[in-house]
Amino acid sequence: MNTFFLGMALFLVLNILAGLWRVLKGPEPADRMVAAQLFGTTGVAALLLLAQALESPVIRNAALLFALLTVMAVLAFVRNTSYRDKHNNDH
Amino acid sequence: MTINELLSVLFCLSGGVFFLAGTAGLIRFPDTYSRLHALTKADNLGLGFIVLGLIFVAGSLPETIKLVLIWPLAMIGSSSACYFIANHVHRLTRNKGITRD
Amino acid sequence: MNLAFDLLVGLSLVWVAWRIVGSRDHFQAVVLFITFGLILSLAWTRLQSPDIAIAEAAVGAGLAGVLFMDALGGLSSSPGSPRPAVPLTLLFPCLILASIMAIAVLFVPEDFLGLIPVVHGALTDTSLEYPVTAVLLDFRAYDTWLELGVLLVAVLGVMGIRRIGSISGSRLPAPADPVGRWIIRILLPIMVLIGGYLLWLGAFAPGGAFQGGVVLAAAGVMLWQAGHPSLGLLPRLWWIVLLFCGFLSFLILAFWSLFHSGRMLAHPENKLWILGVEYAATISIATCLISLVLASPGRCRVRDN
Amino acid sequence: MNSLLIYSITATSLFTIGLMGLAAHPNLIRKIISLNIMAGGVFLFLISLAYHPDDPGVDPVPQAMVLTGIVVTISATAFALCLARRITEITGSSRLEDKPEDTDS
Repeated sequence: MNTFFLGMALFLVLNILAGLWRVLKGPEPADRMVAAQLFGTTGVAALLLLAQALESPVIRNAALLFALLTVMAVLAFVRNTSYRDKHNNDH
Repeated sequence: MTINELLSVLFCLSGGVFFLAGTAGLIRFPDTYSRLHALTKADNLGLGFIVLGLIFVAGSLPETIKLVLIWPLAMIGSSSACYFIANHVHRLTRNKGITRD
Repeated sequence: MNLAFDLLVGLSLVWVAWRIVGSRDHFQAVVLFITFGLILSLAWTRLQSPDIAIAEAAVGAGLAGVLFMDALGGLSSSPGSPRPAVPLTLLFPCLILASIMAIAVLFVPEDFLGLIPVVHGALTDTSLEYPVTAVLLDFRAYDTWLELGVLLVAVLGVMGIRRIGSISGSRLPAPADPVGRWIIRILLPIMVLIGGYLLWLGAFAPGGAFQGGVVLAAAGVMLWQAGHPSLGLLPRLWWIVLLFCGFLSFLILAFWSLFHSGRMLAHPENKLWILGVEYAATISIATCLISLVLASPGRCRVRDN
Repeated sequence: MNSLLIYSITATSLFTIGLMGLAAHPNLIRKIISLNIMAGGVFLFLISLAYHPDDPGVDPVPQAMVLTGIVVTISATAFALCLARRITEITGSSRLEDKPEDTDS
């Protein structure tokens, strides 16, 4: 049973690796950011599966934190790029 | 294998299918707006199914509550991130003078 | 299956690191670095170090992302260099170094137990039940004390570079739109709750001052991102008190135990002492990290020629 | 071939890759990211030595060291980024070139 959960976690890591193609290819920064946010969700699921597979329930706290915090990078990204655009338009 | 474990395996596998669909969408969809669907729909459903599957084997009640809490939080996070990114892309294209419906 | 998972995580860590170093686009490198933190926290989980996975989750996903994104916005966005990112003359010495270190790893004895027996033997002397917290706050209290000192030095350095005396006048980001305010209103109480929960958990399970402090810091930074001054609201004196309280509480503990038992930072008899120091350290860690993030954006006040 | 070996070799590779990036990139942000990768390698090495899959569990001393290390790394990163901003403000460029340009202005 634990092997099954570990296998599912491995499958999710493979998903993240496949999604990295979009980060590399990207054309716009926004596309890369979408991929990063998607990895956040996938990582939460992988951490939950690992918590079950390795029988250490405290890992769920880490998953909870990832679910809460991945949006912070997006907030910073949106704020800074829009600031830079405004700055460029001024000059 | 008990019925709980069987249900858990079933739900986790269907969650995996949705994650696979999300990754395929991220890679194959043509533009940023459509790629956001992969983020907000497919992956959140996948996470929901995996949480549902893990509830059957979670054991104690506090752990179950924590598991159930994670899903709506992740949904709030990714849906608002989707809104921010879409808003940002829309503003950028408008500033460049490109109209896109 | 364990071995397959380890191999996959190890290989993807190396590959992502290689892409971070090799990519031309700075933004791409930052996004890859956030992903790197995610995979690294999977590795911490696999190595049964939940403390580090929690800290990495808060630092890697929250604070580091914000810091690097801010830096990308602030520094000039010059396109990457046209020449190959890594010159070949550098590749060979690095390959030699890597192989030397990899060979050295092979000579680590299989039954190397490290300090496990010592720590578990001494655990009965302290009032804490969880070994990592006991090491941090009791056995190696000097480390934690000086670590708080390092944080203070970093804050003082940033203040010195920015030529500002407090964070109350620091530049606010543009107020977030209604959606941003709404999610922050929902997420913030939960983050503060989790920070406190981790702090409370530290006495007997993975958690403690560092994890709690980092989560509280992330909460403060998120509040600031919504256009609220967060810690900048505090009067300067209170801000200084919060910055220094962790360091000072260790100092007081050191002198108190020096007068009572003749040794600095000896085992305190009372659990209340340790808890007080832990809480003060948490507040200081959170305040220092928030100040570091809040003070960095914008231009310097004084420009010298 | 066991987990200890996999993770320690990964850690040494990460350290070397980070070192290479630190030396190769003229841009300051990239140098700081490379330093962070090096720190990740060091942490991974310490924890892979602390990990014992059998009964004694995980060594708490390296775990405590890495925990403090993560917090120190993020504060050092914030400080370094602040320095990088200052350098950009003074020299007008966020790159450290081999041949220093004329910065008379």
